[in-house]
Amino acid sequence: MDAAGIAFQILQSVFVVLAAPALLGWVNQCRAWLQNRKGPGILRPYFLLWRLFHKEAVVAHNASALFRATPYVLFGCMWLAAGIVPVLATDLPFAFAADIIALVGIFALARVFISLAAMDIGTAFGGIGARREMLIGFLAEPAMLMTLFTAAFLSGSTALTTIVETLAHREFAIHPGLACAAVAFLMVLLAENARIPVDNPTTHLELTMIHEALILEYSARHLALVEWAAAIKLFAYMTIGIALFVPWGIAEGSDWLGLPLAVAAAAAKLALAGAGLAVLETVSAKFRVFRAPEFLSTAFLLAVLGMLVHFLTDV
Amino acid sequence: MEIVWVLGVPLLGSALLALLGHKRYAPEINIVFSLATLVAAALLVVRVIGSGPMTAFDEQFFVDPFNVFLVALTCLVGFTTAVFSRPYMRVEEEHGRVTAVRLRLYHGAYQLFMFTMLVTLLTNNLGILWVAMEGATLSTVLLVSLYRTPASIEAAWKYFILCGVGLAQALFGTILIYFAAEKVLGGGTVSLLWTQLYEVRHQLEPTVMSLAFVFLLVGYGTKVGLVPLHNWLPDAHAEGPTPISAVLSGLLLNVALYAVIRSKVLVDGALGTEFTGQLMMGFGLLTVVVAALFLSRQRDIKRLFGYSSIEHMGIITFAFGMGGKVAAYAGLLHMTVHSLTKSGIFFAVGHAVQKTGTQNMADIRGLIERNPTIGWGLALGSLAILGVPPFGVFTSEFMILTTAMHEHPWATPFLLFGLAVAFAAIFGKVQPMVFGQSNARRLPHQPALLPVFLHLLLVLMLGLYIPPYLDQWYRQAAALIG
Amino acid sequence: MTEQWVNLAATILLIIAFAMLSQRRVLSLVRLFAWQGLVLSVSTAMVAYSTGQSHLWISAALTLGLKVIVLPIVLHSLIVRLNVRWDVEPLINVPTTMLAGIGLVIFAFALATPISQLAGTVTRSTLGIALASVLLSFLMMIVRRKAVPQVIGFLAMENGLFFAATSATYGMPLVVELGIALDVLVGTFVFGIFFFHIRETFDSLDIRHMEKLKED
Amino acid sequence: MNLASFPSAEAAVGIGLAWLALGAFSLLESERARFVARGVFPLSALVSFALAALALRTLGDPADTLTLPLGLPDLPFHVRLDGLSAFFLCLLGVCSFGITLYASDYFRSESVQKLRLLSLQYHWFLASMTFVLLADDAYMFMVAWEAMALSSYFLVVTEHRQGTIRRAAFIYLLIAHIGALSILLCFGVLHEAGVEAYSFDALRQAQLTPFWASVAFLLALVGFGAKAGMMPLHVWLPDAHPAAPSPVSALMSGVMLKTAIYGLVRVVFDLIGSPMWQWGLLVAGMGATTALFGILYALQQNDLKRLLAYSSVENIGIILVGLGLAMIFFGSGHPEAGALGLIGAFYHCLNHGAYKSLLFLGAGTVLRSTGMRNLNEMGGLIHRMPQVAGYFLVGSLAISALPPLNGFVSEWLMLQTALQAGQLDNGVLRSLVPLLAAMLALAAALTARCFVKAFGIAFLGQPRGVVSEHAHGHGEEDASLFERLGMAWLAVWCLVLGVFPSTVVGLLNQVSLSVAGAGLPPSALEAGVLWLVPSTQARASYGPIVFLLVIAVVVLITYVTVRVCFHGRLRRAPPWDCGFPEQTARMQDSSEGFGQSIRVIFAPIFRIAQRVPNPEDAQPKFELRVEDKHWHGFYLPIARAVEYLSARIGKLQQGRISTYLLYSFVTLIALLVFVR
Repeated sequence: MDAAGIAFQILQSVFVVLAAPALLGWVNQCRAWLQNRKGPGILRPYFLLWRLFHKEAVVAHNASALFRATPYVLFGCMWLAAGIVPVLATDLPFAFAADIIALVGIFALARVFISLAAMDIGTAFGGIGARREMLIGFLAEPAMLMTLFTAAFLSGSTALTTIVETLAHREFAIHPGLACAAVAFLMVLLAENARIPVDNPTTHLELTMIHEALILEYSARHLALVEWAAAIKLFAYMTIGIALFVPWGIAEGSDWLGLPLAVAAAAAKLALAGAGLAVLETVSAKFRVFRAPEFLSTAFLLAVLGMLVHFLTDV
Repeated sequence: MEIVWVLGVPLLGSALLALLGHKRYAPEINIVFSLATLVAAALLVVRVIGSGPMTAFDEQFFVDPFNVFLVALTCLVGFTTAVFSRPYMRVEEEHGRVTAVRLRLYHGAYQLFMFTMLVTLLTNNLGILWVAMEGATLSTVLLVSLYRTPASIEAAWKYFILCGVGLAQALFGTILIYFAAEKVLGGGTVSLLWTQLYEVRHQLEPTVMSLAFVFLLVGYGTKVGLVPLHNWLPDAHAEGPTPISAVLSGLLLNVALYAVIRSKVLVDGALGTEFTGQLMMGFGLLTVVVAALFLSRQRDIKRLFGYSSIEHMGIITFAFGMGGKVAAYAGLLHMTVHSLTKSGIFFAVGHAVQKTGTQNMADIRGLIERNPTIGWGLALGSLAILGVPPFGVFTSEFMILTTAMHEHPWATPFLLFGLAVAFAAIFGKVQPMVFGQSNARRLPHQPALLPVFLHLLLVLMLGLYIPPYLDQWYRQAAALIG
Repeated sequence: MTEQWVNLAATILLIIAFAMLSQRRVLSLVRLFAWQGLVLSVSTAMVAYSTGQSHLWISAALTLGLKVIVLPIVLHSLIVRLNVRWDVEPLINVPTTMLAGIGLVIFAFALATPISQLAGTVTRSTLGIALASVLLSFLMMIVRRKAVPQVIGFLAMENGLFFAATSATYGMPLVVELGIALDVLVGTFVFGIFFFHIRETFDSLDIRHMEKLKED
Repeated sequence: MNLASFPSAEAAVGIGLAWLALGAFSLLESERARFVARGVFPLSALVSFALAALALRTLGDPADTLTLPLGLPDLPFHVRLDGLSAFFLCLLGVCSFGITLYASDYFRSESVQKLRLLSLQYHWFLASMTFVLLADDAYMFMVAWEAMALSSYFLVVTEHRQGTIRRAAFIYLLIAHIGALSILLCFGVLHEAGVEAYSFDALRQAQLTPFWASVAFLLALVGFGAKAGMMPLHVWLPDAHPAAPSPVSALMSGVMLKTAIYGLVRVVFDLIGSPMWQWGLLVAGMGATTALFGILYALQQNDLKRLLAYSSVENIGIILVGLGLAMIFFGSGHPEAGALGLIGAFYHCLNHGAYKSLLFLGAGTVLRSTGMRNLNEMGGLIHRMPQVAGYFLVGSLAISALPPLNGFVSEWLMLQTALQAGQLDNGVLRSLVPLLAAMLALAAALTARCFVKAFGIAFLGQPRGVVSEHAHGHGEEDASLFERLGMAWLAVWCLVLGVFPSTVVGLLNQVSLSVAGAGLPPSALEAGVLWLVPSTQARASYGPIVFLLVIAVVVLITYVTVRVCFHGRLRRAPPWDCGFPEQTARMQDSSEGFGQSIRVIFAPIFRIAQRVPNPEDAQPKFELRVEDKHWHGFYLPIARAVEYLSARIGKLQQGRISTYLLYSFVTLIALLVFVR
């Protein structure tokens, strides 16, 4: 761990946190375009956050400390997650603190906190939201883990940086195991980030919403942090996907010269992924809530299959 | 000399109590005589420990480690039962279940029973052994029907007929042994002396001896309570007075088994095969399994523990059947702890029944609330008899099971089944009696719980520590049998 | 010479055993029992005479006193006092019982033959008969449904055993014989007491009244 | 003090005796309940502390043995304190310290009579667990083992007036006893001959064919599995653990179950010596099923303590998966990976001890203070008892395997073990092992859901029911001082075990070395205190300290930034009602509701009796009963078969004397025929 490494680490973390809302904006913009709307612009999320931070927070009478602490915890978790996923470079000293398993753990921690916070007020919707969120979570989490395991088996390591390095140096070949895993990962990504077809990020219809039900009681700065964390989460997921399945172009080591190229590559890949997400969301319709487990168990199955296929083909 | 005391005291007591048994102080006399017998037995034990096996009266009586420990056990349980019976029978008298005249019979026969059992244990003559065993039946049969209820008369009748017929078979077996011995030792008394027979056991005719063993096993086995010869046992235990149930279970069965084992040693010598062992293992396993299955159907508390005795006799028979030093040691130990525990349980049961006025287990509830000592006695006693450590029953079951696993693994599933079913059956019935809402009442006489806890304490001790002299006894006896 | 007489006695014993098995009347049973005792006593005396075993004389006298005189009288008076003279229907009909009895005799003979070869006594061939009469008495106890015949069966079984002892071994040692006799005597008295108790409690000596203690 | 000559075995035995003495002492004290609660229990806590310290100190030392002047004639009680015992003793000491402190407050309002007995049984329970862990011969082990079952049985049946509790206790003791018999037979297989040969040293020497070794293993698995709560032998656990007073539930779940794990490890790795991978597969498979079923059932529970008990079943499953993985790897010749699995299993034992005790204690205070154990009556307790809520939250997060708390570490270690599957040569194994990892992950995610339910419904939201007037609390609503101390101790352990895993793993590595003769590769141990590394840092590492620091710093920065750059204004208002103003507390999601989706997805494994009211019902009432299928599918058929058999056998004894004579006659004839 050297100074350059730490500098890189901090740089990347800050970059991710700052860039995350832009990605969200980009996805929304793409979606608007696809739906023949004008779209609010990429920077809209920043504006929203800014406005929320300025508002006066309104909290229910019986909210406990947990309720108020959760947005910060959430934000911290996501920041950490963003800090350990190799986006720009693979030499990240913090990455040793958390491998893929810990990464899944971080997401789980965030999920548990937001679910608890949702139940804190004691309204009917909070409870429903928490229960649905945990329903998604209990299947998405292992599916995610299995996806990552396929990569881990491939590279013989669970450290993301090592995985990425190994995969980036690999000859390009269609890897059936990895392909399964990629599909599974995509499904998990959709579910975990409250995207269509599992959830609709723009709805407030009580019977179908998940994410929005969870955060119904939040306002102002709390809401801002939660939303920002959600944006980072989406960003992190996308970068994980990129790192696992299309790792090429990332800067290895603390390579300052490679940095601009890495930034460019990352931006391009993210833009593409965001657009893809928008397309996906446009062409598909939302499932009913109780179909979500089927969707996710398919993901889980695919991930496990991917792992098994890996063992059958890569002896 | 001590033998005279051991045998004379109860005989004298019997005669005296036959005259004075109805008096107010008869229970105390009973206790005194039992205590005196115990003291005499203790002296005998000291003597045997000091100078080894001995014979007396022209070899008619014989003391070795095997029977002396049973004598000590018999006298001890006889004494504690006498202590227990004092308040118990007083309460029965006050409830009008027995009259003073019958108490005379009770006390006289009690001492007579002790006498016959001690004769059975101490005699060297297989013929006398048979006579004394029959005497033990005769002296207890009228005790079983002491209450003169239809059920008790039926039980006593069955006891009498079944054991009588059984013992007739044993007599035929004894005749056959005599027949075989006659050719080796010549006729006369000498041919029935166990010590003499033991010396020449290898020369005895195998065909006759194996036939003899069948008759003896069926005969004495009836008294032991081996399935399917056991049918008298639960009835007699349930319908007689509780002190009698205690001595039947605790002592009589042991003594009958003692007779079987004495014969087994001779027959083994003659045959030189594992025939007797296999027979006993088979009977033992059958007994354990069937008794366990019977256990789960019981409603009467004393019947329940009667069946439990059958089950334990099965275990002991199996142990002796396996043979070998460890198994025989375990069998002897099991005899000891079973008779201590089971008689202790019957004491507790006796008080519980008096307190609640019923033997039906469904009507006995929550002893621990109103009568903590009885409740704890019953609970701990049942756990002990079920082979839960640290009580001594576990010690012997430990040795028996591990030896069985090592030498006869095929038998262990049966044992396991028997023990598990017995546990479920007994504890499932005892627990609601001990715990829960109470329905017991107060009694005019303080229960004598000292015997219960004395027995449990002894059994607990045997589970954790076997004193060296006792160990020596067991070892010598096991060497003799195994 | 003695051997033939003893064999004759044995045969009579076997016939008596069969007769008891088939006899329906209680008093006749008691009479048969007395006859059985007499034959036993006579055969014991013959053995005693031929072998010179002095204690067998005592045995013979004991048998005569106890089993020919005392027990039949006691039984007779009990029957009279309890007024249970009526006929006894066995549980299984007589022909079946007889067939089973014949089977038992064959079995007993088969069992006893190898042992008889070993015996050095003049009476050895009777061991099979002794065993057969023991088993026949056993069978009789099984098929009787009244208390008194059952007890007579029990006593007859004792007789069979006694005969086995004499025939196979020239009798057990005297001490043992005395002890056995004492037991039989006391046993009979106890039975007597029981008859009264049963009668008092159940108004009958039918042992079918005593089938209450069972698993249900 | 000279390390080598320190009589550690003597000291450990002394600690066991001290507990026995404390128990006996409280029986003597018949007057002042307060004295027992305030005097005996804190003393006992000190004893626990001493035990923990002693065990920790001797963890790496060579085995210390001792022979006691008790036991069978040729087999005096052998005592041995080696790495494995020391580790589990440490677990016992650590957990019981907190629990006993807690108990001294929890029990103090009991009547003297009850408290005396409770204290006796409680301390004898502790002592018997100590002796189980110290025993070095089959006999002492069995005695201590059953004494443990017995003392805990009496503790369970404390509230004996309730029929359900009596039934629970009975089934508990029955299964414990059958399990003990199975263990006994396992020793029977292992021992050679003679009484002397029951010492563990002799059992180690036994030369067994693979068949008999497998028999021994299976018997041990059944025996210890029954105690640990392995499916399908777990049925007693969810009934018995909640029935006991809460500190006892904590001890049983937190510590007693681990003695079964100890036993299994002792027999498989130490006495039998060389595990076969097939056994490992069986154990891991049973473990994975147990874990999954356990947590799925836990999710369906409404009784908080019952939920915790089912969760214990799940955790035992996870530990078994770890053990199974270890056996697979040891059995196929990869001791380093095997050691990792073993360490993971041990770590999970420790973790479960800490957080499950904590959770039971939290549930205990709720029960004591409000009289409630049904989740559907609770709600909003965080306002009434913030302290308990805080501790319960720590426990919930820890058990949900969330970083940076301890549950995550062991989960991580086991997943890392599963990831070593690539080393295996056997193709089937190689694809099965990752499946185990998948099951583990699924179980962990379900646990999170389960504890969100437990914590959320109990502590958050609004009160659902009326607080019982008869709650046997003593005035204080929240946890009292000693209760707090006890819970704080355990909570601190949850954190410490989570944050300093490499130190713990270093210690556990010594345990693994002592019991299985293999440890982690040196590269794993050189990584330093910051990093937890299973083999090399390039392969995998986890740095909870960094992790925690980063999150803390980020949260702090965010908080400060938000406050400095913007403002901290806050307004309290009624919750948003979505335009429907008549919301009541009953409209909150219920416990059943939270389990609903799981119930639907996994419907086949539950036995569900549900009554949904008609629209026309005047008094609509929703009823739902979810039962364990094992009871109906496994135990009842056995019970019925036994009943049927015994009914058949019962016909033998139909009261007629002629028949009895016939039996005797037939027996005689049959034997005579047989002899000929």
